[in-house]
Amino acid sequence: MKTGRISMDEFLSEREQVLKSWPTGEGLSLEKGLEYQGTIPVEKNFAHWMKKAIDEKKTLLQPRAGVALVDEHIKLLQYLETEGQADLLPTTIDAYTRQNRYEEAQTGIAKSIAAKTSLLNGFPAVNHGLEECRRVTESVKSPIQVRHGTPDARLLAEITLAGGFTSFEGGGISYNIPYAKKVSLETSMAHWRWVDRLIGFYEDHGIHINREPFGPLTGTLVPPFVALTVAVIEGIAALTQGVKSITLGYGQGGNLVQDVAAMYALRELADEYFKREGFNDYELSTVFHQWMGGFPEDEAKAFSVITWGATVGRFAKATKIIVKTPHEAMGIPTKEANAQGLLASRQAINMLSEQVLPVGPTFRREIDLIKAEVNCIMDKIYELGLGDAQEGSIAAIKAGVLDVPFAPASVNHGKLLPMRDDEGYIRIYNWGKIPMAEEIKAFHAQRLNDRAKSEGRTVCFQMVTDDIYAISKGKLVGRPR
Amino acid sequence: MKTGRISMDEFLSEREQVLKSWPTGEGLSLEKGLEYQGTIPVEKNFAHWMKKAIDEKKTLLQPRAGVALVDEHIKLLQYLETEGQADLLPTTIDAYTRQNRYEEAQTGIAKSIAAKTSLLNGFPAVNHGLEECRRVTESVKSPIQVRHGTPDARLLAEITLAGGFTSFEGGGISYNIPYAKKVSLETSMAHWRWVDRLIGFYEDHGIHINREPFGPLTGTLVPPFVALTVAVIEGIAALTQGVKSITLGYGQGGNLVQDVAAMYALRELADEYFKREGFNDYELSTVFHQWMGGFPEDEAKAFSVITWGATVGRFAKATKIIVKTPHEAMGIPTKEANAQGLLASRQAINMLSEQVLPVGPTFRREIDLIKAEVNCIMDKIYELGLGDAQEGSIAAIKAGVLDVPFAPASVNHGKLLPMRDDEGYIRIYNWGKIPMAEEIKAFHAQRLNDRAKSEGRTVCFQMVTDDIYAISKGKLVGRPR
Amino acid sequence: MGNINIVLGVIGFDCHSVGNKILEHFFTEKGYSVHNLGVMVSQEEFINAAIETAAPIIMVSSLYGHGEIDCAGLREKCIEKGLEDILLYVGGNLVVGKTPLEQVESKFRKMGYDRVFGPDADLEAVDSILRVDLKEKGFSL
Amino acid sequence: MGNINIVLGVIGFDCHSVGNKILEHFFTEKGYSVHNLGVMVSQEEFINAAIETAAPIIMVSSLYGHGEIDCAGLREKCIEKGLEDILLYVGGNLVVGKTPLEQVESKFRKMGYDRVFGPDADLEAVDSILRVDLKEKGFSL
Ligand code: B12
Ligand code: B12
Repeated sequence: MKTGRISMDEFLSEREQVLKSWPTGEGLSLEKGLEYQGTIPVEKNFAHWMKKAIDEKKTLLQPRAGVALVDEHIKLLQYLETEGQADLLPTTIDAYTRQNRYEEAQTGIAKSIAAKTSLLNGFPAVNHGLEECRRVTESVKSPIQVRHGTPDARLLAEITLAGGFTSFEGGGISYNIPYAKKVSLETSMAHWRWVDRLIGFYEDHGIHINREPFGPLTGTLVPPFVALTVAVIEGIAALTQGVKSITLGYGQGGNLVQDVAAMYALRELADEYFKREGFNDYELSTVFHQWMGGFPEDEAKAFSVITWGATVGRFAKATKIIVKTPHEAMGIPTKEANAQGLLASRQAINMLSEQVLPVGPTFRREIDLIKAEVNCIMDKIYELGLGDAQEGSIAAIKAGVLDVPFAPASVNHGKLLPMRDDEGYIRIYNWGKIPMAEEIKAFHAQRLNDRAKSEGRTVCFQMVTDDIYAISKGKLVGRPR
Repeated sequence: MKTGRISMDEFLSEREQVLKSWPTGEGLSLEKGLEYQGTIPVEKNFAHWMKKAIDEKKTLLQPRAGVALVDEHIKLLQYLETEGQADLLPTTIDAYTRQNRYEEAQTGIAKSIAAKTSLLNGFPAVNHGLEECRRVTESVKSPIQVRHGTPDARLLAEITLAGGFTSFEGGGISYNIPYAKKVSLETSMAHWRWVDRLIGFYEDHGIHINREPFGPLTGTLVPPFVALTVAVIEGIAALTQGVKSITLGYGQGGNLVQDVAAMYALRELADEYFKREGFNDYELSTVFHQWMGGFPEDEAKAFSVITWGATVGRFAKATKIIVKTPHEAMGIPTKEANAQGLLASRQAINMLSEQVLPVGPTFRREIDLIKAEVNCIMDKIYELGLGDAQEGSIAAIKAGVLDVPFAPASVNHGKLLPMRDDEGYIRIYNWGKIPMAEEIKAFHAQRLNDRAKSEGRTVCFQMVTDDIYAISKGKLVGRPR
Repeated sequence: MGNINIVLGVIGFDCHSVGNKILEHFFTEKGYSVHNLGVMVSQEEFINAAIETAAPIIMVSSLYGHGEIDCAGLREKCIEKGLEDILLYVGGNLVVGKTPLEQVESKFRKMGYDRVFGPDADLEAVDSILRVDLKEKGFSL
Repeated sequence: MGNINIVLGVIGFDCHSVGNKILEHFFTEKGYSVHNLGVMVSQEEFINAAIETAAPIIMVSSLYGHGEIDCAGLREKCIEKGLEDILLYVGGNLVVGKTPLEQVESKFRKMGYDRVFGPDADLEAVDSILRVDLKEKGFSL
């Protein structure tokens, strides 16, 4: 049986439970949410901006940002909008809220008020509640997205959508595997089905809400095929529940050809699988995340990583780029540092706005490779799910057919070991249980041997460690000293 | 009659005059210069580093830097070597010395001592004299190049080479047209023949000195074929006098394809013309200058321009990149800002060190175009010079056959007007007197019409002005608002 | 040295697992017995593991910025449970925002941590310091 | 307005010609008669041109950093030559090194310059200011 759309009855009865999980959930009304969203002008709608950017072949810029208290959060967003010239705004949620630890979030709020500075790593939207969320979304001109990392984001979604946010990040896999330890996939995917249905419900009533699965996963040497497989599945899951504006993402790997190829492959694969699943009525956009792994501490070097990310994102024709800051290695950025990341990125994409990267045979080879890799895993997923991609993905992750490197979730197999080849492409050293075609495995092995040869060492785990540190130490490939 | 090598007699008698032009010239001895250079270890020889970088396919980084007083200059260079991790060091000469105004330079030194800060925009090497130059070159581990902009650099060359510098920038055209107002080409080229012969003399005696014509010229919308024609001619001039280590340069134009193509074309053209002139025994390296036009004032944006420059330079396989700083738009950089430019560039080229930009048909089209353009002008130059490129180039510049945009020199025709096409390539709006093949002119016109169409205005002078400001205002192409 | 136990983990609701995996790998290679509790570890879990393994040291990571809240009170709880002598090391991006290490250090020293490391901690240096600290506590290495 | 003369040039041994060409173009378009002396102009050349053209204003550029040395004394020389009333505008990268405009301004004001502009001077704004200054000097525009 294929995973279908949640029925309205199921949705509503589950909703009753959800609203009870914290006082600010009480008394929320779907109708009032719809009504409020209906008053938001189209220029403040996230989905509208994404569609417009696709049509005009523009690349938009979005920072990450969130602090504990509402007034400070508003000041932060306003600064990023004016000084930082952000096209799209975020509200990054704190890590207690992400784990539904609203008590701890409340302590964080209290301590932040006392310390006169944010002691939370994000904005505790659930604790602040509906009216405060509206105060935030009304305080700026741009649309705001909720960005988090929450396995169970149902209450957060209900509150923030009714609060005027018009885009919601996450997914049942991408907000579990990299962000949780003991949450079962069945649970997180069910909760995200509910979130997607909530957004589908808004869509049913003519309110366009953008949805974005979290592409970069652990942000650390994630091979394109892993990220893209998750993106395709979460895309299917979202469309199944009635989502229409879908943004699929990918985190920069570092090699120009591989990154551009991954973004091209992402668009092609998504369209292929969505069509195959019977979806035709969706707006597909893409997001490119600037380098998501460890950053260099030196700010000049960080600027370089940021600019390189913007450059590749633009060459890859991303609809939007998520921007890092020169403080990345050290801590949550000040608003000034955040604006600096935006301005450096803006300069880069503007200098490239009329330039097109010629994508020739080398790129095509890599696009086709990535697509073949994804198809290999998707075939197995459909097989395991008896035709159902979502069920199949749960089985696949449990069996290690789909495996995310360096992830904290215990359900994740964790045997897949990536490392860079001699040209800095991310390749696979240990496939774990991934059922990859033999010729593809042979290609990866060949490429890694080339590296080993040129470094005069055998392919070894130390290379993985060296590669993890490489960018923060100023290189792409972790060569022996 | 072809311009040949200066005879030793001529050279020595001219030298007598040169040494008299300022007290620090008195008593200089060629033999002692040779002897001193002979004591410099190969790891401190600039030509050696360039050769090594070619062989190892590395890209080296070099800043610009120079202050009025010796001790401060030493501190500056040491800082750039250690904190900035520069591969190659510069000594940028102040603008009074460049015009042989040693009196004014002396005033600048005095005022700088009084003000306890450098009031000169460079290091007045002639005024400081031989021993102080040696103190500078002995104070660091890396080789140092003299970078300036001096139409008559004979005394400067004599003092700095004897002082342990192992590379010398400039040329009879490139250090006249962009840097002077009323110096005749005959004079500047004759003076540079003398400088090249001095270096040839060192080479004759086994001392390898690197020579680098100044590629970027006015740094402002310089079409590749203009820069490359000058580079080829100054290369021929240098090799004629016995120079062996020659570095040809090009300043970033802003469009990836055009910049990479220009650097490829530069190598191919140089080899073709040098062979044609009968030279086989030379070491050809290249230098890519990060954006030489007006910079954005905002430092984050400046970092972006710097990183983009390093990126393209590396993709273009430059042997070295000359690095800008986040202070560029505002003033001579502090040593910290200078190091930041180096570190950002270092991060960029390191992240790219194993990556190769696939150079396909789009690039080849542009390489061939640039080569055809240069050949067009070179044909005319040989014609005007009756087979002699150097004489021909003087006639060509006077006739506007070779024309440098926005240059201050009155001998320069100044009718050539470049502007960007719709993809940001630098094309020609007004050819002035340049005898370009009709089909090439038609191609340029076509490309500019495309831009005009997409901007809804006709091709006009305002576009040139808009393009000059564009990068500093955060764009590549100066579009109407 | 396989008999010296280290309890390792990322405290609070912090999910950053990469550094944790590297620390486990590094100290295992150095010959310690590493008891890695992974990410999202509570103070109680740290203490229980230390009691179970009789470890002379707990290594706490906090990357995500809530370190100041999450790490407070661990020393007191250790004392309560009879682990007066246990070494407490803490490292990572310990506070919210870019902050000079000295400030962070003094904050966490006051909370009772013996050693405080930034995200750029040189692990070889950490190992050397650890050996000194262990020797002082009477362990022969 | 073609009868209002502007003397324009880049002072000292400064070769930066791009901004100079743009300034010439801009003020010509605005209807002034621009006498552009180009780059590398001495104080004497500026003054002679101003006398010859009876210009109410000299616009001095200095980009290369020696502005502090090159520009000193121009006001005094103007007075010597009977140009007590002439407007002196100066602009560009006037001193060595990144320096806040206010500091630069006060330095050059003391040297007798009426208006001091940075490299990011908005030329439209300069034109407006110039019109006010000229009116004050009794010119009808
Ligand atoms: C990759 C990454 C992620 C991935 C993590 C994937 C995963 N599951 O591991 C994802 C994208 C999921 C993520 C999520 C979040 N992240 Co994060 N993340 C990073 C990033 C870019 C790299 C971390 C990393 O893997 N580094 C490589 C490893 C090898 O280094 P390391 O983790 O620092 O560990 C080393 C040292 O710290 C040290 N060390 C660590 N602990 C200890 C202990 C001892 C005793 C010793 C001696 C040494 C030591 O040794 C380790 C090995 O060398 C950092 C910034 C950076 N460093 O560039 C931000 C960063 C850590 N994240 C941050 C934040 C805030 C978050 C989020 C809350 C989202 C947000 N608001 O932006 C969520 C966290 C949610 C949660 N519940 O925890 C902040 C923390 C801010 C602060 N402290 O002020 C950082 C610093 C980014 C920033 N500047 O904003 N993140
Ligand atoms: C292109 C350039 C060059 C080219 C110039 C080619 C040419 N012949 O024109 C080359 C490469 C040859 C060159 C050489 C040198 N340069 Co240069 N150059 C630049 C650069 C990158 C751009 C200048 C430019 O064309 N801008 C575009 C035009 C449109 O703007 P603009 O010149 O600023 O002019 C505008 C404004 O300033 C203003 N303005 C100017 N004057 C006036 C006057 C009035 C009354 C008003 C109202 C307005 C006004 O309006 C103009 C039009 O908008 C600048 C840095 C920057 N801006 O990014 C450095 C810069 C000006 N150069 C500098 C220096 C030091 C030199 C050298 C001495 C070499 C060195 N040590 O690095 C030599 C000079 C030798 C000499 N004899 O003069 C420094 C000056 C440092 C300082 N003041 O502290 C700068 C700032 C770079 C830096 N940060 O080090 N340079």
